[in-house]
Order: sequence, then structure tokens, then C-alpha cells
Amino acid sequence: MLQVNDIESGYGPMQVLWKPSLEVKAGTITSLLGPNGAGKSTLLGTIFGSVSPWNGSVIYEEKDITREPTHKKVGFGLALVPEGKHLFPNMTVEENLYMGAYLKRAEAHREDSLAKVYELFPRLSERRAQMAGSLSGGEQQMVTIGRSLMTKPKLIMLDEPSQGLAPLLVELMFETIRKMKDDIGLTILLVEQNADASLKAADYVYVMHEGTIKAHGTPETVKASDEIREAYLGL
Amino acid sequence: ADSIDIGHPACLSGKYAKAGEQAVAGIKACVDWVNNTYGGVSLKGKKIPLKYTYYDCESNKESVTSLIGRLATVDKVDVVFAPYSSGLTLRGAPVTEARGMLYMDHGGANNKIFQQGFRYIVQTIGPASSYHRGTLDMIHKIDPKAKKVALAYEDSEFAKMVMEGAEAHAKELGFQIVFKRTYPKGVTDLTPLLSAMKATQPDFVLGGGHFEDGQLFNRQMADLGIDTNALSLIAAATLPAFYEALESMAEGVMGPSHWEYGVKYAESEAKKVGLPWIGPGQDEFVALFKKAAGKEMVPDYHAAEAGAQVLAYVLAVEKADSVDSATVRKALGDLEFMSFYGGWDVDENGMQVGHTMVDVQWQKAERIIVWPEEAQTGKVCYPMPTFDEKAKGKVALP
Amino acid sequence: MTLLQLDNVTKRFGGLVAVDGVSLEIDTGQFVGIVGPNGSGKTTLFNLISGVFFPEEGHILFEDTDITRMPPFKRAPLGIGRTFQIPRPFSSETVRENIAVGAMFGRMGKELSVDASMEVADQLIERLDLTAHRDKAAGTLTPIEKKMLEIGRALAMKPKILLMDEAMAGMHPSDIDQMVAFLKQIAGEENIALVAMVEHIMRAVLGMAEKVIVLHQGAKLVDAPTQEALNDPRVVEVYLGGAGGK
Amino acid sequence: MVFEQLAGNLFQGLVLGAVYGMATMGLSLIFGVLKVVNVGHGAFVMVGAFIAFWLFSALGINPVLAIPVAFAIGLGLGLLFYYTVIQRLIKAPELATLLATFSIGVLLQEVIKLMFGSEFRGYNWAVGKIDLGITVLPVTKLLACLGSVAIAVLLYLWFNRTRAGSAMRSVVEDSEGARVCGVNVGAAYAWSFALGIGLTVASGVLLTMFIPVGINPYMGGGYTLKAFVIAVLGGLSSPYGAFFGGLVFGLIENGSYTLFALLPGVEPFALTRFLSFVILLIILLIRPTGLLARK
Amino acid sequence: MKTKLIKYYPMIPVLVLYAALFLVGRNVSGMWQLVAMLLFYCALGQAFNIFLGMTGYVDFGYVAFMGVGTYGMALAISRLAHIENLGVGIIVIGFAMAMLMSTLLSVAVGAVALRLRGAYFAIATIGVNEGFRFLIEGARIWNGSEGIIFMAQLNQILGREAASALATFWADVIVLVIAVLAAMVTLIYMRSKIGYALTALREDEDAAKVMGINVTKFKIIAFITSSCFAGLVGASSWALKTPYVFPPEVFEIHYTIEAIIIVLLGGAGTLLGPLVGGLIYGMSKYYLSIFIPGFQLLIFAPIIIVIIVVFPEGVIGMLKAKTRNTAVGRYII
Ligand SMILES: Nc1ncnc2c1ncn2[C@@H]1O[C@H](COP(=O)(O)OP(=O)(O)OP(=O)(O)O)[C@@H](O)[C@H]1O
Ligand SMILES: Nc1ncnc2c1ncn2[C@@H]1O[C@H](COP(=O)(O)OP(=O)(O)OP(=O)(O)O)[C@@H](O)[C@H]1O
Ligand SMILES: CC(C)C[C@H](N)C(=O)O
Ligand SMILES: [Mg+2]
Ligand SMILES: [Mg+2]
Repeated sequence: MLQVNDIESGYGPMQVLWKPSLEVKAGTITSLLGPNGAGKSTLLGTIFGSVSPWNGSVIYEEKDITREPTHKKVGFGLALVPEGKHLFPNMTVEENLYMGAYLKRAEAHREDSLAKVYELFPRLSERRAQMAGSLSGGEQQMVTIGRSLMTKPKLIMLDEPSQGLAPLLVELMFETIRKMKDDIGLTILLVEQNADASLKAADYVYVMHEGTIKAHGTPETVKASDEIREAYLGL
Repeated sequence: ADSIDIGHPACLSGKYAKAGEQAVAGIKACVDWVNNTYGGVSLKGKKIPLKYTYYDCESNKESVTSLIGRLATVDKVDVVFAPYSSGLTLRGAPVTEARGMLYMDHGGANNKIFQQGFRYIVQTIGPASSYHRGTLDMIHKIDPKAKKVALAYEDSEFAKMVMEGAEAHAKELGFQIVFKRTYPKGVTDLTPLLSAMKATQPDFVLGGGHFEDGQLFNRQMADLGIDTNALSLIAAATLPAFYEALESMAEGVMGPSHWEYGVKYAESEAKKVGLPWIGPGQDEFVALFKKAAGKEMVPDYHAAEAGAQVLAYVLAVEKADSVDSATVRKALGDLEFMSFYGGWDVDENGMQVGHTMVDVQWQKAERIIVWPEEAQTGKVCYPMPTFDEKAKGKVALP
Repeated sequence: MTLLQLDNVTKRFGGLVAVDGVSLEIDTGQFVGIVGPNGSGKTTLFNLISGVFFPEEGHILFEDTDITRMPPFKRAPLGIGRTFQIPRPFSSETVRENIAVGAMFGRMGKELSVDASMEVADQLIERLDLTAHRDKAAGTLTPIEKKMLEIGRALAMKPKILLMDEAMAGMHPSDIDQMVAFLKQIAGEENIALVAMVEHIMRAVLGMAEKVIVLHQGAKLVDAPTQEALNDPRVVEVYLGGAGGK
Repeated sequence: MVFEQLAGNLFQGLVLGAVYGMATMGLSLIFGVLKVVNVGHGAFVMVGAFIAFWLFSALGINPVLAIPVAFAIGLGLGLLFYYTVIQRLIKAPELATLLATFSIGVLLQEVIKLMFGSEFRGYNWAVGKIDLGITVLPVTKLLACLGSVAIAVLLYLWFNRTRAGSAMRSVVEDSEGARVCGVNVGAAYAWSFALGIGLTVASGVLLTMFIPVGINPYMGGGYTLKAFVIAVLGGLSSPYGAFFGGLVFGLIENGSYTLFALLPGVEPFALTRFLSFVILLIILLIRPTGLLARK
Repeated sequence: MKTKLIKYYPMIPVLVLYAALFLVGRNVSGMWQLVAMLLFYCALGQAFNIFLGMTGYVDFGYVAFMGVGTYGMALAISRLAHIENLGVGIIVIGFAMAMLMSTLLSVAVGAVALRLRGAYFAIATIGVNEGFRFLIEGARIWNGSEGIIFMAQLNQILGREAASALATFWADVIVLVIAVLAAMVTLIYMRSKIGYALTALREDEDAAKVMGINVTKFKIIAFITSSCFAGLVGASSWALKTPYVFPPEVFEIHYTIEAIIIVLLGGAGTLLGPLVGGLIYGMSKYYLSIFIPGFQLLIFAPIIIVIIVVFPEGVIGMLKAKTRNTAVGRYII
């Protein structure tokens, strides 16, 4: 479904990605692991287009979308939940969520999607009329994810969704991710520090370090390799 | 030297661009006349051409001094023409004074410039305090019943000085000042002031300050339907753009002017009063001006003043037979002459006292000189038609 | 000895009671974890202690001085340091300068010259393993590096109490362990009497806290030694869920 | 007498205020979306004034019809300057855009001066007056006022009821967030800027309907200043706030004259200006983010 | 000891440039008045940078401090002229008045406006500038809009020769001294806790507060320092060189914008920036107005746009980033 080939990119003159390649199969959860600063967020950003790629290609549903603008990509069903909470602080929770359904394609399913998001995060439905900027950190994380779900994505890329969530919610989050795959049929590319939970949820795992893919395989093989666990996952 | 050099930090851009443009073309026109018609300045038995060097000071005081510095030292000019406005004229004065250079003022009307002890400054434009004298004299003469005068000027050093002069003269003539107010520079709505003025029911109104507020003043008097026997606005009413903007609303509106196309100054006139004459005739000046401007532009009094200043300088140089500033300055002090601009004479401080202003009135889209009587190109229309009548197409005719 | 005391402190936002009559005591030298579901008022509590907001009711005492309404910049010199949940470094300054600023205006600020502060910064940079980034502008760091920087900056203030708001969220597990060890060590050495931290990462809480205060809907639910608190069924129910204290 | 004058002035102030308000909406919009303080604001107002003047005096086109023309030209200028200048500076320090917009303003002034000269122009479009007893109101002023209100309402509807409007609102809040929602952020910036400039140029036409004289390349400076103050009164990033601020400003400017005129030895007109700035400061002290700003 | 001195190395290029300017002005014929203009712009930039550059707050009403400084000098000269034997002392009194008045105004404005942030601050200060001017005109303070013209008094007190030399030479030298002093103060601030506090609050005021920084205090320090220098620049470059004061000319917001341009062209918050910015700005203006009188702004505006697009951090800002951690970098901040 998504294929990244030898992509290179970075910030200003500084190169961060050194030709990592990876593939995400439809209907799976693919997990991307690696230490801080490995370039995971940069990779997601480059796929999505908020970081501009220098070289290499991104193929999505057999189309080369490397240089498509981000709004087109969202239109194709590619969603990103960015790290750090980029929500609309002076809009209410509900307005934020509605913004997720901004594109025509998503607008048609707006009420539906909204109901699903509230089902996933009941807390948001309690806070629907509150300004998003005044929510607690965890609540904001929920809004960000919910908003991306509102775009009716086919493939959703989550950048550390459990960051800042209470343990109860972390658990819920992973459950949600699984549900998103099973019930909605979403394909998921997941970046997480929580390697344990992440390995548990994933169908396939890539390990990234210093801008390149160091290893990949099923969770079992990755877990089995002491070398990987020690060098990159700190388990 | 093979030329006599005039230097000029001109206001070609910035807030005085409009007057600056006029001045530059006026100077060019007269330089052209001196060099080509007059044959050059007679100096020590030779005919020497004038050379005019100007830079753009952007109506900015820092540039005025730096450019005068350059004109004095790099271009080594013999005389500096001041930029427009009293402020900028004052800014340049210390530099020319320090170098003992002649400094000629054609756009700074503030009387106080001449009370500062500057020795090299000489004025061509008349002092601000005299702007509204003529208007008052005229109304005093033609309408003995008119008693109540309203004064409403811009709140600026120049207009205030005009207002003071007008107030003093009005009192001398026995008028009663029923309203005396100012409005700030750059106003966009005069409604409150005009409404208050309306309530005092003046017989006639004197005021103004600059171009834009003058237009606004007239326009809003029309909007509010404030009718008086006469309305005279300084600095604005005499310009063609004034009528273009206001059309029929400007009918009958007057303004004092240092010079207007149509004034009757000519060589014959000069003879009558026993003054020497120099320079192009009126039509000749206008033609030269248009040539210098390079576009269809009508000279106004800023151009005439600046041009007349060239002539004054030429006469003084010839009289002194020198370009030395002190000598020429002295000659200027003794000089009295007439040109297309009218009389020219300065007092011991360099302030212009020999030039009489005229009063102009818009009549049937023409600028008619209605005062003083000896300069008249037509009789005054008094009282002017009401704004309602004008809106219906009535023009101001005597 | 009681270092920090909160007495029935309440903070409202409009109709919402973000902190609801919380009283607590923290002793000198105690490591305290503050946990609670998202939105339970933890960050707000920190904001009240550090002076970003003032409470509507109640009192805050630090070393027996009432600081309830003291402006924030006066609290830092008393020895209250904090990090922000979303890091807020001074982006255009270098890492070194950022940390030095902490030293300059912190508890020892009056005694430290600019140069001396730079030295303090250098030491901390080494210990925090930020040497490679020393002269980089802080704005160019990754979020995690920014968090490290924030911790460094706060430590440079030589606080008696260090309030850390989810300083370790997003950190790699091995880094968390390192950080915990480091904080414990530096707290011992440097006279930092205590670290109070808000954390959702139980690995860090367990590794560090002697006692845990659990907030729920703005109010204090449990205040007990770590293990006891985390095993409390109410805490499991509202906060930990099935994962327990792992 | 005094009361009649006061009432008349207040009424005139309200009418003028509506036009002031409209003339500030573009500034607020651009600040709201791009965080760019358009120091060249007045120059765009001036361009609008020249459009109205030129269409009327050269082609005899009714100024009301000049509004859409000016708006379209404004959109074009906005896009032009956005893509050539502003876009490159969005990520630069805030002050860089301030300088850039100032220079754009100067450039416009000089270009217009080259085209039209530095004469003070005006046009005389008279369609009668209404005598209200307390004051006399020319129909052109009324039209300018109504036009301003209409544009403000349209903008409100557009902002809150259309997709493009909500896209802009989201970009204002968080551009990265807008991006993940599928908003074309680049285009939203460009069009917000263009719309802001379009409104500003159009307001130049409305202002000339109100004050059809004094049209000059350098006329904009005063409007920039006024617009800043009005924008802040209204909360700076809210175009409707700006409209409201305009009304307040117009009322103060015109209304206080009558009262100051009762004091001896002062220049009441200058004091009305003084008062408006004092009120600005007071408002900022009480509500540091303007009258209508959301917290 | 050496390390102590190293911190002040950046003053070297500043001093070298100012000295060069002075020498060129003295020795190259026709240059002095140009140098005077450049010095004015440099001093203006240097003074404004202490506040704008170091705090990131844009004071749109900055010119007001130059304005009251000008009034300070003008009032001293015009009101004290009758006192015998004051001589040059009157100039000293004038500068003292200028400092006092600009400081008083800055304390008053600072106490009110510095509570505001960002654009609100900027616009409140416009309000101060305009409001102050209209107060002077409206309440007819200090002669209202007629202003004060005082060359005659200056002549009377100092004698014609001295007054003339003052207006055409010494006033400019004083401006030079002010510029150098402002640069020194900038560097001293930068190297002291004040500088670090200001940078911190420029970046994140709330975080700075929690770090123990009394942001109000440091903002006020920078504001007063900067305003006081503005008052001095007004007193010398305006009052002494331009022996009159008319309210609309000394409260003209255009000068604030020029100051912003200068600081930005050079690089806000840098030491050398305002100087370089002032030179670029002044020279372009001067030579353009000589070579294409009347059209210079048409060319100048696009040039500024290009410079700012290419160097959004200013010329020195860029150079500083490029030379960071190099030997040259030690001199450029
Ligand atoms: N906006 C930016 N500007 C400059 N450099 C950046 C920026 N964002 C990230 N970097 C650099 O890119 C590198 C990779 O960062 P990235 O955020 O992609 O890592 P990551 O794997 O997502 O790490 P983390 O687990 O901490 O989120 C880091 O060295 C960082 O310094
Ligand atoms: N400035 C504010 N205005 C209005 N409500 C606020 C504000 N700050 C916080 N709140 C509300 O107060 C409650 C407590 O928020 P707080 O940030 O303290 O939670 P928290 O415990 O830190 O949560 P998290 O673990 O998610 O960071 C939340 O419901 C939040 O929405
Ligand atoms: C109207 C002008 C001739 C007067 C000029 N503005 C001055 O200041 O003197
Ligand atoms: Mg990341
Ligand atoms: Mg929190």
C-alpha cells in the first residue's frame, strides 16, 4: 500500500534521512522503532510532505506521490497524527474535529466519523464545547488523533500517540489502534517509544537508527534478536 | 568659472513632492530663459551661463543638510536654493551660514525665519502673516455690512501664522471674529468643526492650510450646506487640482496667491512704477515651464516663486559684478525689481516685502484675479452662490 | 522537615474546577511522584506552585513562607525550579547559554557571575551528555533533546524542589533509566532536596518516587508510599487500568 | 444647540466609523492569518482611491461599481506580493515582514506617483443629500456606510459558512494542524493575504465615496496609523472586531469635539485625537487584547 | 584577565568603523554633512537596537523619545537664554533636560505599555507618540503647533561663530559619541546578566519568569536606556542641527520606521548590525537621491525587499551565523 524507496531529506543543509526504505502492507500495523533522534518523525514528515524530500520516492497505492502537496495526500486517504499537539487552540473540541472532515471526501461522512471518535474517546464528547487550547495534555492528544480519523483515512501514520497519556489511556490507545485496524480496516504506520506495547500490536517492525533502517522483520524475529533489542530498543 | 552654479536640495518625493516638482520646473524654466534668451549673466564683462544642480531631499531634513554639504563642496555651487517649507528651509540655514553661502528661500513663509539672525538668507515668497490681508481688505471695501468672520485653519506653524496675521488685520478693519479654531494636520473629516462654525453664522470664512485639507474644507462645507458670502482658502483654492476635484462646488471660492496666470505684471507695468524689469513674460514663462517639466503641467505659484528667485539672483550678481555670497547678498538687499512674478524687495533681514499677493476666485471654471484692483482680470463675484445653487449648475459670475 | 505545603488549594477555570481543595506536604529530600488521569489537574498544580497562576482559594507555603501570590520570578530564587510539559527553551540561544541562564537567575544567581554560570552550564552539559549540542541553538534540537535541555536548565537553578512535568514522556526506555539514575545522583550531590514529578511513565515513577500523590478530577485521591499508592484499587481503576504498575 | 451638534456629530461619527471599520478589516485579516503587520496598508487604500478616481473621472464609472473592480485588482496585487515577497518571509523573523510590507507600500506610492503625479485629486459624484435635522448627510456617505456594512456581513458569512473560510480559520490557529486536515496551507495563506489586500483596496473606494478629495500618492500614511489603532480596539486579529473598532473610533473622533470646544484656550480638534489615543491605551490596559478578542 | 577582554573584542570593528567614518568626514572634502547623516542613522539604529533588538518588542512610538529630547534642548535654549553667562553650559543643561524628559516619558510609557505584548505593545506605543503630539498641539503646551525656533537665542548665548560651529560640526561629533556610547552599552548589556535575561524574555517570556527572571525589570532597563539615547539623539541631531521644533516633525512616525529598517538591515540584536544597517541605509539614500533625483524610492524600495528576502536576519545577523565558532566570529556579534 505504501512504499518508501531510498528516501533522503533533512532540515536546511543537515541531512537526517539516509536512504531508508520501507513498505506498509494494506490492512496491517507496521511499527517503526528506534532511539530518539533516529529520524522517525522526519521520515513520517517526509512521507506526508511537511518535510520536503530531496531524493527517493514515496509510492502510495501504486502512485508516485513523492512530490504531491500535503492536501492532495490527505485527499488520497493518507493521514498523519503529528508529534506535538497541533490542534486549533481557539476552536472548540468539536470544531477541531469537524476541521478534520474538511475535505469533500471526508465531509460526506462527517457525522458518522464524529460519532465514532466520541465512541473511541468518550472524554472528548464530555468536553466537546471546550476550547481545545485549554485541554489537558492527554485530552489534546485525543483530539489530534480524533481529528485525523475524521479525514477518513485509509492509511494513518501515528507519531508517538501514547506520549503523555495516562497508563489507562495508553492501554486504551493501543486497543484503539488495533480496533482502527480491525473494525475500520485502517492501515497503520506507528511510531512509538513504548517498544513493548508497540511490538505487541504490530504485524511488522522496522528499526531505525541514524536515518537508516537497521533491521526489519516480524515482531517475533525482532524480539528474538538480542542484538537489536539491546542496540536499538533498550529492552 | 565657466558657469554660475545654483544648487538645490529639492523635494521631489515625500510629503512636499508636489510643490517641489513645481519649483524644479520653475527654476529650470528661468535658467533656460537666462541662458538662451537673456544670453547669460553679465559678469566682469563676460556672459556666463547658469548651471542648475538639484538633488532630491525626499522632504527629509537629514537629506537636506547632507545634500547642501555636497552642493557646497563637491559641486561648489555659488548659491543654494532652499527646499520647500519653513522647516526644511530652517534646517539648511546653519550649513549655508557656516560656509557664508547665499541661501535663497522660495518656499518657507514663516516670518520667524527672518528673526533668527541669519545673514545669508533671502526670501522670495512673501511672509505667512500677509496671506489673508488682501481678502480682508477686499471684503471690507465691497461689503460694509459684512461683520462676522470665521477663521478655521490647519494646526501647523505656517497656517497659524497666517491666522494670526488675518486676525490682527481683521481687527484693524473692525471685523468681528466669531469663530477661531484649528484642525489637526491630516484630518479626514472636518464635520464637527464645520458644524460648530455653521452655528456662528459667519458672513465669510477664511481658512485652510494645505492642499488636501483645503479640498476637504470646501467639500464638506458643501456637504453640510454651509453657505457664506465668501470663502477663502490658503494654499489650496488656487490650484487647478482644486477645481478638478470639486468642480461646481468650487465656484466662487477664493484663495490668496503669490502669483497666478493672468497677473498683469509686464515690462510696461514695471516702467510705470519705475522698477527694473527682468525675465520672461508670463506666456513665455509658462511655455518654458512646460518644456522643463516635460509634461502637460500648469505652473502654480511655487513655480513662479522659484523662477523669480533665479531672476533676483541674476540681477544681484550683475549688480555686484561678483558671485561672492556676501557681495551678492548685499546687492540683493538693495535690489528692487519686477518680473512676471511681480514686485520683489526684501527688508534688512532678508524677508520679502516688495511682493503683493493676489486674490483669486473660481468663476466658471476659470481662475480670475479679483484683487488687488490694479491686478484684476475680472470683478469679484460676491456673495458667491449657495452650494445648492451651484449644485444646480449656477456658476459664480460678478 | 516540611519544604512545601499546600493548604486546601483550589483553582478554577470558568466553571471547571481544575484543582479542587488539594492539601499536601512534601518534605525536604523526598522524591514524590504526582500521577493521575489526563486532565486531573497535575500541570495546573505545578503552575500554581511555580506561580504561573494564582489559586482562588487556599495557601501555598514554601519553607514556611507564604508564596501563594508571589510572582513567579521571585519563587525561582527561593529554590523552586520547573520544566514544562511542552518544552520551552530559548530557541535562539545556544544550549550552553540556556543552561547558564538557569544558573544566573536561580537560587545561586546572586552569587554567580556570568562566567561562573557558564561554568555551571558546562558541567551540567557534560553530565547530561549534551556536549555535542553545546553550541547549537536550542531551537534546532529534537523534542527529546529539548527536554534534556529543560532539565539541565532547571537543575542549573540549583532548586530545592524541582518540578518536572512529564519530562520523560517520549523518551526511550533506556534513556529513562539513565535519567532516573542521574536525577537521583545529582539530587543527592547538589542539595536538590527533592524532585516532584508528574509522570505517566510508571517505569520512571517506580524508579524514583518514594511517595505518590494521585489526583483525580482535581482532587487528591491517594497520598501514600509508592507501592501502596499504586496498588490502591481506586488508583488502578481510574488511572492504571489492567497494566498495573508495570 | 450644543446637544444638537453633539447628536449630529455622533451620527456622522458612526457613519464614518463604519467606513473606517471596513477599511481596517483587511489589516486584521492579514494579521490574523499570517501574523504579518501590513505597514503598507495605507498605500493599498490609496491604490483603491486612485482606482475610484480614475474610473470615475476618465471613464465615468460610478464608484459603487468601482468597488468590485478595486477588490479584484486588490486580489491580484495581493497574490503578486504574496508569491514574490511575503511567502519567502513567512518563516523569517516577524520584523522582516514588517519591513517588506513597508517597502511594498513605498513602491506602490512611487509607482502611482509616476502614473498620476503628485497632484491632489478628487471627484465630484453628487447624488443628493438627506437633511436629518441634526445634520446633513450626503447620499454618497450613506452609500459608503451601507456598502461597508454589507461587506462586513458578507465577510462574516464567508468566513463562517464556507469551506474556504474555515480553512483560513484553521490556518490561523495552527498551520501544521490545518495541513494534516488536508487544508492547502500555502494556498490558504496566499488567498488570505490576497483577500486582505482586496478588502483594503476596495475600502479605498469606499473612503473616497466618503471623502472624495485629497487623493494623492502619499495619502495612505494617516490611514495606516488609524487602521492600527482601530484594529487593536477590535482585538487585532478579528476582522469583525476591526469593524466594531472603527465605529468606536469614529464616534470618539467626531463626538468629543463638541465637548472639548467648551474648554477655553485649547484646540478641541487636536484634543479629540488625543482622546482617541488615550482611550486606546485605557482599553489596552483593561483588556490587553482588545475589546472583542477571544481570551 | 585575557578571557575577560576577549568578551569585548566585538567593540573593535565598531570603533574602527566609527573612527573611519569620522576621518573620512574630516578629510574628504564635501563628506562631513554626509557623514553627519550617516552618524544620525547609525546612532538611531544603535539606540533603538538596545530595546528592539534585545527584547524583540517593537516600539512604534520610539520617535516620541527623540521628540521630547528635542524639546528638552529647545526649551533649555529658548527659556534660559536670558540668563547671563551660561555659555556652553546651556547645551549641557539641554542634554540633561533631554535625558530627563525622555527618561520620564519612558518610565511613564513603560509602566503602562510594557504590560502588553507583541503587536499590542507596538500599537499602544504608536498611540503614545500620536497622543503626545496631539496633546502638545491641543492643549497648546510649549507653544503648541507653532513650535519653537531658537537659532536667535543660540546665537545670543554662544555667539554667532560658536553657534554655527555647533550646528554644523560639534552636534555631529556629539552624535558620534552617542552612537559609540550606545554601542558600548549594548555590548556591556549583552555580556552581563541583563543581556541573557533579555534574550530569554525575547524568546519566551513565561518561561523566563519561571526561571527567576524579573522580566518587567529587565524590559524597563532596556526601554529606559534605549529611550534615553533617543532623547540625546533628538537633542543633538535635531535640536542643535535643526534649530527649531515643530510637533509634527519631531513626532513623525516615519523615523521609527527608518530606525526599524536600519536595525533589521543590519541584524536585530547584534552589536555591529545597527551600524552597518545605518551605513547601508544612509548611503543608498544619499547616492540614489543624487543620481536619480525623484526616482530613488522607486529603486530603493525593491532593494530593501531583496535585502530582507535574502538576509531575513540582517546582514550582520547572517554574518554572525556564518562565522559562529570561528576566529572572525569573535569580533562579530
Ligand atoms: N525542525 C527541525 N530542524 C532542524 N533539525 C531537526 C528538526 N527536527 C528534527 N531535526 C533533527 O533531525 C534528526 C532526527 O529527528 P527526528 O525528530 O526525526 O527523530 P525521531 O526519531 O522522531 O526522534 P524522537 O524519538 O525523539 O521523536 C535529529 O537529529 C534532529 O536534531
Ligand atoms: N488555561 C486553562 N483554561 C481553561 N481550562 C484549563 C486551563 N488549563 C487547564 N485547564 C483544564 O483543567 C484541567 C486540568 O488540566 P491539567 O493540564 O492540569 O491536567 P493534567 O493533569 O496535567 O493532564 P495531562 O496528564 O493530560 O497533562 C483540564 O480539564 C483542562 O482542560
Ligand atoms: C504654502 C507654502 C507656501 C508655505 C510653506 N508650507 C511654509 O511652510 O512656509
Ligand atoms: Mg519523533
Ligand atoms: Mg499535564
